[in-house]
Amino acid sequence: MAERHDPDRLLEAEDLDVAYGAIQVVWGVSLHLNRGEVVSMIGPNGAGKTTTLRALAGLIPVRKGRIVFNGCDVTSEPAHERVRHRLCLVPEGRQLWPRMTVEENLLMGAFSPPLRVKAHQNLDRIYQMFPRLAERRRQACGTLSGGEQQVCAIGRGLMAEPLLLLLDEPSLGLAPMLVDQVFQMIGRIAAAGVSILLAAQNANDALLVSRSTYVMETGRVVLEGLSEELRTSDHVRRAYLGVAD
Amino acid sequence: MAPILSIDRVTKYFAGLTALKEVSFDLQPGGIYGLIGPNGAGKTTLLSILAGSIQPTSGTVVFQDRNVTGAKSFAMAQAGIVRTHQVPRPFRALSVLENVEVGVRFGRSQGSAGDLWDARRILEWVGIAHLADAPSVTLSVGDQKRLELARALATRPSLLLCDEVCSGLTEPETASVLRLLRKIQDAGTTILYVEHNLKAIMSVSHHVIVMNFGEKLAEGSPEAVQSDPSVIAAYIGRTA
Amino acid sequence: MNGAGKSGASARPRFAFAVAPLLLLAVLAALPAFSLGPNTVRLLFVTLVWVTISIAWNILGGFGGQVSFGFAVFYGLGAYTAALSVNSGVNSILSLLLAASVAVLASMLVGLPTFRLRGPYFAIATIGVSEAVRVVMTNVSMTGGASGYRIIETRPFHQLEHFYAALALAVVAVAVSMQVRHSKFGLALIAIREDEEAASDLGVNPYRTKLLAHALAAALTGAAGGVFAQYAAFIHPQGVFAFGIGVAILLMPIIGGIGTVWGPVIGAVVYGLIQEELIASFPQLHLLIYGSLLILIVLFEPAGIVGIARQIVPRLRARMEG
Amino acid sequence: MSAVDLLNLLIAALLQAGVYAAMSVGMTIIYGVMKIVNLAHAGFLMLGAYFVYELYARFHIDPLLGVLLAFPVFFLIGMSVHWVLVRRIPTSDQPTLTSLLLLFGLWLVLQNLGYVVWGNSDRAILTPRTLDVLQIGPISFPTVRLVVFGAALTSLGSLEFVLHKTWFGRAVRALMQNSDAGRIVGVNVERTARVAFGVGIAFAGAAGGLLAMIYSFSPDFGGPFLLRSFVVIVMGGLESFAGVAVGSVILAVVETFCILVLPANYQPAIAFSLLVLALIVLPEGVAGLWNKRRRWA
Repeated sequence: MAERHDPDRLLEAEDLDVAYGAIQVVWGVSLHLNRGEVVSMIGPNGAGKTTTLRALAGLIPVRKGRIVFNGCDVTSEPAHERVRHRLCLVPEGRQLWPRMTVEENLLMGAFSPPLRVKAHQNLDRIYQMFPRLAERRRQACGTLSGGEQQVCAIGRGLMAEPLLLLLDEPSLGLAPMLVDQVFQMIGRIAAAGVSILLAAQNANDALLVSRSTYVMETGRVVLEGLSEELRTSDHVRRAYLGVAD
Repeated sequence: MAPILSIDRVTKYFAGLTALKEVSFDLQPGGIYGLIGPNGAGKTTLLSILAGSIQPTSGTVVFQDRNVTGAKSFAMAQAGIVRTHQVPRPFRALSVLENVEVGVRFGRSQGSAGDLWDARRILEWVGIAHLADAPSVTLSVGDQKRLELARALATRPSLLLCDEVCSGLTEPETASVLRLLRKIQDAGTTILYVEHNLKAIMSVSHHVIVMNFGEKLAEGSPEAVQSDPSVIAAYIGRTA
Repeated sequence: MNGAGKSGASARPRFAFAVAPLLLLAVLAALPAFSLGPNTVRLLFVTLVWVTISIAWNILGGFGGQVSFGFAVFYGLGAYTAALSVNSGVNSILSLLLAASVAVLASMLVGLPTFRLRGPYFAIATIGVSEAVRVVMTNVSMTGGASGYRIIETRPFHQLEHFYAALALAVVAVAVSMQVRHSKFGLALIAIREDEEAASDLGVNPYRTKLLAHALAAALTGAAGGVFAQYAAFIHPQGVFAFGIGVAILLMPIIGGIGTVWGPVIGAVVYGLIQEELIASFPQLHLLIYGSLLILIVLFEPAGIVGIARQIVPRLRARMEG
Repeated sequence: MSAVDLLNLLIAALLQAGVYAAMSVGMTIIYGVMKIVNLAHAGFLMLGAYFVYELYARFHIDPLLGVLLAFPVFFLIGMSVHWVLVRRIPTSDQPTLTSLLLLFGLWLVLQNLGYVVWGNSDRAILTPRTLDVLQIGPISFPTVRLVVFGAALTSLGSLEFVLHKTWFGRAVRALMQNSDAGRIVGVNVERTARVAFGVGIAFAGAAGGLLAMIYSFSPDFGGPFLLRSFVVIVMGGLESFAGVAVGSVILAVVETFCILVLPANYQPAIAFSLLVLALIVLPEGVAGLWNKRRRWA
């Protein structure tokens, strides 16, 4: 495989093995993503989607395999250094700081030194993009509704001016009407040029918003392809509901 | 036939969040029941309540015609309901055999003399007899899961609560654990089985209960549940 | 810091393991025949008292994993109960039993509320309890308050009598510790230490088991306090209830080897030697020594001297046979 | 008990609460960020007292200035203690016995250091200010307590400012609530923990100096105050600094008013019984409440 670095290849993960202590959860996952692309990862819960994203973000060490982002090998870099390459994770369950205000949560998104000087500039940008956050800026994040917390978590991710935004289950636990708003927002962010790797259990919406998709099952990529083709594939339904092959 | 377990409107609040809302169902003796639902549906919370690890905010739990609502887990184990843990929790300083002995001596039989279930026999039955004297920390994940089952069986339960016994296992290991569950059921123990791996659960359960957002969404045979539109919507997302 | 209890049939031949203590006992019992000076007998006496208390603490702290800073309470209460009962005419054996039962009562009073707490919070609560009892005992006039309490000598003082009392108590303590370690009760304690919730899930009642271990440990510690009181004939709160005593009781099993039968015994002997010999020459360094010993053990060998021995002995044997 | 006496007692309790807050906040930072119960806090309180005492006795540096100097000096001591000892033990989001015993050992070493260097005779810092009293109408304010109260408030205020207005402060608060989330926005958890440990010890040293201006002290003077810090933390809340203020006021008021009921020499026992009571009413301390709320799915 030519090692020549393809300029518009933003993320290249090769044959990743990831484990929590003794329990291996991800087996030989490879995925790649080009600049400006939206790629989604779908599969029933427990398929290893969140673990893969956490490994890409550097929260869990990779036991085997390589991660190359924007041309540099970040495999062994800890999470707080990886974010400097503008690779940002919006974690599952949002993981905001409940007793800090919305503004403080957003500001922390621009914590790494090079971003601090532009923090307030980015803050205004986020407030224009999500006026609801501006209204709630003084409120403690713990008091926000599920949907508002999700927007705030995405806002925090955008504060770091990401090249690639790793979105983990953005619609988890949200009412259907809010789910549509979240996916529209994802479309808007992608249109603004941010590449997105979206992990979602909710297959249909993910297939609509992404160009290509990886289907995962018990820690392995079982299917990979353009999203429109997968929308009609019966395999997706089977992968989900465990119908015997 | 009288149900072995019946729960009525079991509810659980955690600081304003409703983890479980009025969940009711009955389990008939001798069956394998699957408990499924997307992330955050409250499956583990419900299992922890039945095992006594946490206490319900309201609702009743009746086991073998005795009201055991709110009992602590050691009382539940002595009554005959015992759980395994999603992430194995061996007693690290004890050997495999000693781990199982804890179940034998403190479970329902209270280690009464002359009971059939001595520790070595259970290890053979579960298939890790060759590891009896090994320190429990040296076991592979699959074997640690078998130890969890062996320890739970050692208390001679009438109702076994399995918490994701197959997660993190390879295909062959999953298949052998499922065979073991059928063997346990044949020996007369009712099983309530929480699992993400739907293929595993559908193949072994005779009845499936589906949870979503802390409520019971549906209940029925595996085939019925797999074709139920509300279940598909909860899992796969509304069709476009 | 999980315990280091050796599990399963260890490779070492069981025979040597069983014979060693009996040999030691015979030697100790015969010692006075060699007409040792009173100072040496005093050192042996104090060390035997420490052995009993160290073993007692280990039953709850080592096997059960409940680290308590408050055992000075049982030691002190035992000492005072024995002194009071001897002064009111009770014979010395019965006074030791009284001392033990008062300590058991105290262990219930302390344990009932605090055993709902886990790990570090239990430890912090025991610091609070022991300080509160120390302050109260310093002010209780019935026992002479801060100035202390004296036993009226009705019989001539025979040092050997007290030596044998301490020896007997130490033997009882070792026997109890061995019995607990290999019993259903010991299994429950170790299960609780390793994972209290998982133990409860299998039918072990953690609360009741911890209370029982606390009572057993307090009984032995109280009796040891009684033996010491009868020997010293004068006790005062700053001595028997001192925070330093609570520290020492905790240090001995950890230095020796927490969660084992012989660890606490070794720890007590090491402590006895350091306390009597080293402190005599460097009185102001004892906290420094114990503090650094604790730090080194916590950082490098949580299994204490027994842990170190377990690593060295096989290598030595291999080199000898090799 | 006339209204004036009541008012006097209340004022005394308030002044006392200020000192208790300054004394306990050092532990709260360390517990909040690293979930470590710092038993060595007592040792650093003691060293802080002697530090300010030496500056005053040898170089006639006003104790207040001594307290100010204590911040940077003990900050460096704290950072080195973290680097030499604390970073070697495994981190966890629950307090571990290993960290408790490690720092207990350190406390014994520090206490022994105190004995070796300063012997165990009681010392006190007597300045012209120590004895005079400011009389405003019926209420009397012992000036040294007023000064100490003022210093305590300023140090708490400056901490509040650092925590809310600086990047380091936000990072510390973030780590207290969710350290993984801190990692993904770029917080170097290990380095921030070291600095936070330094700040915690800096406050311990400075608070020791403040206490030395009111109480006489000897090498084991830290013990009783350590327990009072536990009481303040367990009652007031391990995750928030407002909790420290609440806990300090409760402790100070209870202690001050108990004197009316109990003879004076039982007073230290009040704090300890309050501690045991607070721990039992809130099993696993206030953090237990916090964890129970967090574990819901």
